[in-house]
Amino acid sequence: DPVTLRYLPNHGGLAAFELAAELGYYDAAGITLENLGYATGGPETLIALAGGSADIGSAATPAVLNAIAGGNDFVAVFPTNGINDSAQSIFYVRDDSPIRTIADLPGHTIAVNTLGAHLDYVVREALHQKGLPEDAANLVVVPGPQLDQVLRAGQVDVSAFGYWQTTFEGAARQKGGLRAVFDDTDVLGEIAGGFAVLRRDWIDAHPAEARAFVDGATKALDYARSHPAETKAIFARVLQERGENPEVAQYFAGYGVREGGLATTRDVQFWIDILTREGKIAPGKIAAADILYQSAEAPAPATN
Amino acid sequence: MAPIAPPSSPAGTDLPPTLAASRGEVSVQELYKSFTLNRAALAVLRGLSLTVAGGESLAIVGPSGCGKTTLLRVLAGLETPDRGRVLIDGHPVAGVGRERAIIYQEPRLLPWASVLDNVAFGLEVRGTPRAEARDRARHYLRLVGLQAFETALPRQLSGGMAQRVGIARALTVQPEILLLDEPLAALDAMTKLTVQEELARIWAEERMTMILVTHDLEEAIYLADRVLVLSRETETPPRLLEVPLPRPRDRNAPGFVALRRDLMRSFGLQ
Amino acid sequence: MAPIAPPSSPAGTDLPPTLAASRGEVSVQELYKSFTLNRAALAVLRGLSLTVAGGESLAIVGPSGCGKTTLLRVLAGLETPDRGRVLIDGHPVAGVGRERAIIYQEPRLLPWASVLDNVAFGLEVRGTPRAEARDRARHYLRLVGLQAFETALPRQLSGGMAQRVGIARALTVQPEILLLDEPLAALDAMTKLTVQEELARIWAEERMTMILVTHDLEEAIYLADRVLVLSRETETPPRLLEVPLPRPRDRNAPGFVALRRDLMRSFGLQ
Amino acid sequence: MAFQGLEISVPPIETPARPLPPLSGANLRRGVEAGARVLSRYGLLLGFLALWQIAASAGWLNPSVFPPLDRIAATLWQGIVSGALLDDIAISLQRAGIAFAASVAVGVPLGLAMGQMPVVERALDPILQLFRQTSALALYPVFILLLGLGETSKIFVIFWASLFPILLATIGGVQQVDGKLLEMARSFGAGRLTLFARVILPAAVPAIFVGLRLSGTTALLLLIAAEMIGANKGLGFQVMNAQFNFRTDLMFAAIFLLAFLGLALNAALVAAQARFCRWSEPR
Amino acid sequence: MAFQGLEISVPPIETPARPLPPLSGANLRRGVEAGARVLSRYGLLLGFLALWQIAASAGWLNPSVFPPLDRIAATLWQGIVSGALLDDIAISLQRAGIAFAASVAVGVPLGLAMGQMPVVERALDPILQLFRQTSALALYPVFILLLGLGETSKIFVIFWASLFPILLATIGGVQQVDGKLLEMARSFGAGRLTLFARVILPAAVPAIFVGLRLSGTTALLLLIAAEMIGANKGLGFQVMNAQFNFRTDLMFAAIFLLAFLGLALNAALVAAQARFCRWSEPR
Ligand SMILES: Nc1ncnc2c1ncn2[C@@H]1O[C@H](COP(=O)(O)OP(=O)(O)OP(=O)(O)O)[C@@H](O)[C@H]1O
Ligand SMILES: Nc1ncnc2c1ncn2[C@@H]1O[C@H](COP(=O)(O)OP(=O)(O)OP(=O)(O)O)[C@@H](O)[C@H]1O
Ligand SMILES: [Mg+2]
Ligand SMILES: [Mg+2]
Repeated sequence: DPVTLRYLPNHGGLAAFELAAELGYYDAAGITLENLGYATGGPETLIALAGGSADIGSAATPAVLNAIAGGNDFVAVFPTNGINDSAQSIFYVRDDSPIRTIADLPGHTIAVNTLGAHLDYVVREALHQKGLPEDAANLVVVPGPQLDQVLRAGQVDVSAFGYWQTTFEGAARQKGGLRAVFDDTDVLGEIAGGFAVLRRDWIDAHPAEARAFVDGATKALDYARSHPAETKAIFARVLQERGENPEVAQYFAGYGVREGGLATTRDVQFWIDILTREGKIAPGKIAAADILYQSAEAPAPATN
Repeated sequence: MAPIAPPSSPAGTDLPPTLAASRGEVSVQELYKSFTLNRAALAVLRGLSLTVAGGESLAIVGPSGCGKTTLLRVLAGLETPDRGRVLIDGHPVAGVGRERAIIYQEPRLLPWASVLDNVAFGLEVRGTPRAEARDRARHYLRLVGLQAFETALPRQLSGGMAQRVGIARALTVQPEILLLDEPLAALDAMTKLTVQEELARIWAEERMTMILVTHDLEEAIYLADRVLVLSRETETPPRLLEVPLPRPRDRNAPGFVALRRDLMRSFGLQ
Repeated sequence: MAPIAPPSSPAGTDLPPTLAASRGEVSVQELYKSFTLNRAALAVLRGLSLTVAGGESLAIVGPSGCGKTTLLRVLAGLETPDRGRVLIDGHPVAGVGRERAIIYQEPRLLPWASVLDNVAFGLEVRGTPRAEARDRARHYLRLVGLQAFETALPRQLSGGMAQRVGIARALTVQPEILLLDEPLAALDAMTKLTVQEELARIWAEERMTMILVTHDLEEAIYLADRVLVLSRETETPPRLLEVPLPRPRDRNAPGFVALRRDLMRSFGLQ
Repeated sequence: MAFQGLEISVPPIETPARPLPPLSGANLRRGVEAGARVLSRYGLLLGFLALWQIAASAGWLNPSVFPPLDRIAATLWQGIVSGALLDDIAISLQRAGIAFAASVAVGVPLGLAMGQMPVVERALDPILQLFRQTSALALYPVFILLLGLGETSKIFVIFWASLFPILLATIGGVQQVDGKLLEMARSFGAGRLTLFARVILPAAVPAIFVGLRLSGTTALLLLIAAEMIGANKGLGFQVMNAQFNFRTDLMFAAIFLLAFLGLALNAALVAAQARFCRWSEPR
Repeated sequence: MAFQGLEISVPPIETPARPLPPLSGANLRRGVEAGARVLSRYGLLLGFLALWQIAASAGWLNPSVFPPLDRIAATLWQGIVSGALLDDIAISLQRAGIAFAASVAVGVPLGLAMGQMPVVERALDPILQLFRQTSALALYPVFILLLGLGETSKIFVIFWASLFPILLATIGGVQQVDGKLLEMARSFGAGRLTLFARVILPAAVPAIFVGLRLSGTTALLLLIAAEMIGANKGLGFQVMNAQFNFRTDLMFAAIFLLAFLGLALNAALVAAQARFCRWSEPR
């Protein structure tokens, strides 16, 4: 049946399902997308999803887990983004900075977009791996548009551009004068960063459409990996149509999701472990298998 | 303590015989009122009892700060006595009532309303249609000589003019009981005479009960059936003085002059 | 137009001969002042010229709304005349000045300050040390009979008491020129007499120029060297009347009574 | 006794208060005066703008954060003539307008009631104080959950924030009404409603206008927060969107537009206040 | 003429205004009355909280967005005993406190000056109006550029937003001062400063307090915006960070803490106002 899925886009880029729609992958299944207006952060989309005013949510993994632990019956249907050798979160310093390796970080200030999430744990893990105290560096929150500015003005020593903030990273890199120290794949290897989320009751009511939605999106993830130039062109066109700056499309570095667009148990379990360890969710309350999307005909998520 | 009865016989006055039966009787029973000043109690009303007959005119005189305004405010229902009560036509009063209207010691005009609107205010809040209220307001404005200032704002008036607006406002509602707090103090001698005559005429025509605080002994004698003399010293009891002169009164009549002289002497004047 | 000179000879008064030379001379030259009311001009002062000698006492009388307060305000520098000017000791005035103090028609007390602070206010704003200002304020408070109310707040005062605080405040600054706008209107006969006597005494002692608006003709005659009679009608010119009575004046002296009767008659009274 | 009528001069003709005849060259002088008035009023503002322009074009300030004013003006002009910004203005005005109207419609009567009736004030004050202390920004998720993503939640966020200034100012205004006038009106038999309409409301008007001006500003400022989520039109959206797209010129253009709207609203309210309070003493 | 002294009753002993003797059972009655007073004051608030608890635990509301109050309370309690939230409270209080103090220190004198001196008002009004209309949120990049990421910019954002309510309220209060009192003071020779200290300031106190209360709230609310950038501590940071991580219990715990701080500040200001305005007529 034809269905309309309502969602909130992000500034400066397209989600995989948006790309799928542009590529016409949903035409056959009768899926149309309805743009409700921008979100500045993932959690808003989860709340809109919980309240029923949107049908697709999309957020970083810990936010998704907290939302589910809070009692929402959400299903993480596919990883929206992640890190691999093409898409990474890069930690930049100014060219003249004395910071050369992770070991130089202690005592310095690092700008990240959120605490308690991906970049926060990358830094902790990085310091931990070097045998340093996890809180040896000072993290402060700075929104994406200001990351470059605060680094160059010397207000922070390091700016961490998240893998989802490639537009800001690209623009900063292009201006020059910055040097990358390390990235998150150095620390964590390949891992998903966030998930697209549907309500379980919606999936139960529309099993076929859900399947088609996920398949289309994962197909688009693969398309973006194999056709980066075309993808950038599509981005530029859509951004232009939305009234955004098409220039930023050139900074798109891929979604960072492994081939086939599949989630692994580790993508989720890594965060379940952290959150459980910090007492933010009760032990055993959530299992990766329960929250990842599986349909009758789909294989169980791969493990690695 | 025997309360003061209305004058047993309105001897020598030209009040119509129906007066005793008319409405607007004010009876005050053992009123006590004191204020706290410097943590000490200042006794202002000290067990005052008094009956004013319906349609009677009572003047209240006494030194500054002796409690005249306080008494009038208790009668108006604006101040609760510490003890004792006020009866109007036999019913205890609680708060303000439409049968009473008060002319305050200061004009208390609405600064944003024109003179005419200020005068019509009393009637309008009682539900009189605007046009009618304004007509009656115009009548009383003329009476106090301010017909030319209908559209003026209070800040454009002189002190005496503002006070006259307050008088017109109270008269306009034609209350059964009119309470006046030195209404003519800010008026020049000539205007004062005119307004006094108007008050006497209105009182004779409408037969309302009139309770008038004044510093002008002549005015008290000219307008009142009886004069209540309050004092500030706690030892001196209030006194009540009858004015047995026929109306309309002649200020130059020997009786009038004699009464005035007596009253002044009793105040230690001249 | 010949301006009014100070009384050429202070005949019959007991003013000291040094008076003419003393400071505080007020000279008014062709004052015009009108207000806009209903888009029409209301002419209040119509070319008034007048000289009040330093140390003289002038009373201003006239019907309500004739412009007494307006004239006083122009003299105080609170109102700018449309034309003409005011000279004090030969210098044109622009705005208020410390040599003048005014007692307003309404008390104008600071509601948040105690009675004593209100009285001391005038001195304090002129820089007198607080303790000294309060001492002098206490003196004048006693003069107006309010020593017991030092710490009271204005809202705890009766109308007459508030007015007396205003009087004390102006007296406390001992101005060269004292402008009084019906200061005693809210006082009972007895208190009024006391304050009038005090005013006469202070004036005789301190020899300030005193310009007094009043509705009480007896008060005018009792206190003033000359009486300025203003009128409301545009046709009637202001008149100036000399009071050739010796001081201290006796209200019962034949000259006093006759003068009062004449003045009242000229107002169309009695 | 002697009437010294002679000594008093009364002018022959009564023509007082005529304005002085115009002087020659008065028009020129008036022009110069008007210029001085404008300068004394807008001098500082113009100086500030000039400083900006110079600092930005001379490179004293980072031009990617502070674009020169001429660039901002060009962007603004283009956005308006192309009609692109007009849509934003329309939708933002609608949102802020409805929210402001609602906060006036709720805040003024509620403030009048709370200022006048201690029972109502006692009952409502704690919960309103709690609400007042709660940021619209923080509660946005809650509003989204309860009211959805559409216009309702956006308008409600603005309403929420702009309600309290007007409510507080109105309560304050009512509680400062001259007690003597209230007493006078009550003693004439004025009921609660008449008291409101004839005494409290007129007397509280100046304070209410302070509240209106604060609320009006709040309503426009909150557009930025309200249009941060679930919007793709509106001046507030443009401010944030331009930031995300490195278009600081567009960002400032939208900020200036918002500020101009605020100035216009403020001027309208000041003019309305002047009209309503014509009775009050000119100072 | 006859003094009818006999007809007037004067009581033999002058002991007026003694309070009524206490009735038996008065203590009990007083207790019941106090209970009723509390209920009439906090009934609505308690009802609201009860409704929340029930709705959240019964599942009428999405419990992940509206956690039941007991969960919020537990989170709050834990945050406080573990000391985690205490740091946040301390740093937030410091930021809001400094900014509020600065906005009072600037806003009250400036408001007094602008309310009283037309020249100053004319010169400053346009630029202040422009600034007032400009969202602190939108200007954050500008503040960061000019003031850095540290405490200064955070405090300045709060200061910026909380300055205007107090400024406007003070100007409004000054312009409502009774002109007759001003005239009186001036006619006694009061200079500008004396006029300020002795007449304008006391008369404007009630209006200034309304401004203080609005500004105090604003300062606390702006913590959320101010701590959105460059912070890793503070209640405002916790609100947004909890939101980003979908920890609504923590978010509400921080919101409630902010609200309690606001209520405490408000209560302190109301008490201070009552003390300062003891002279005013009790109604
Ligand atoms: N609200 C109040 N608080 C404290 N004391 C008060 C209050 N109102 C009046 N008083 C005191 O009560 C006394 C009587 O005041 P009241 O106004 O009745 O006097 P009055 O006879 O009308 O005087 P006046 O002729 O001067 O108007 C005064 O001493 C005054 O100080
Ligand atoms: N600000 C003003 N605007 C317009 N008209 C005014 C203003 N002030 C005074 N007037 C008018 O000027 C006239 C004179 O007023 P003024 O106060 O001088 O009278 P007055 O002689 O003091 O009267 P009273 O004895 O009643 O106090 C009045 O008719 C009054 O209406
Ligand atoms: Mg009185
Ligand atoms: Mg006057």
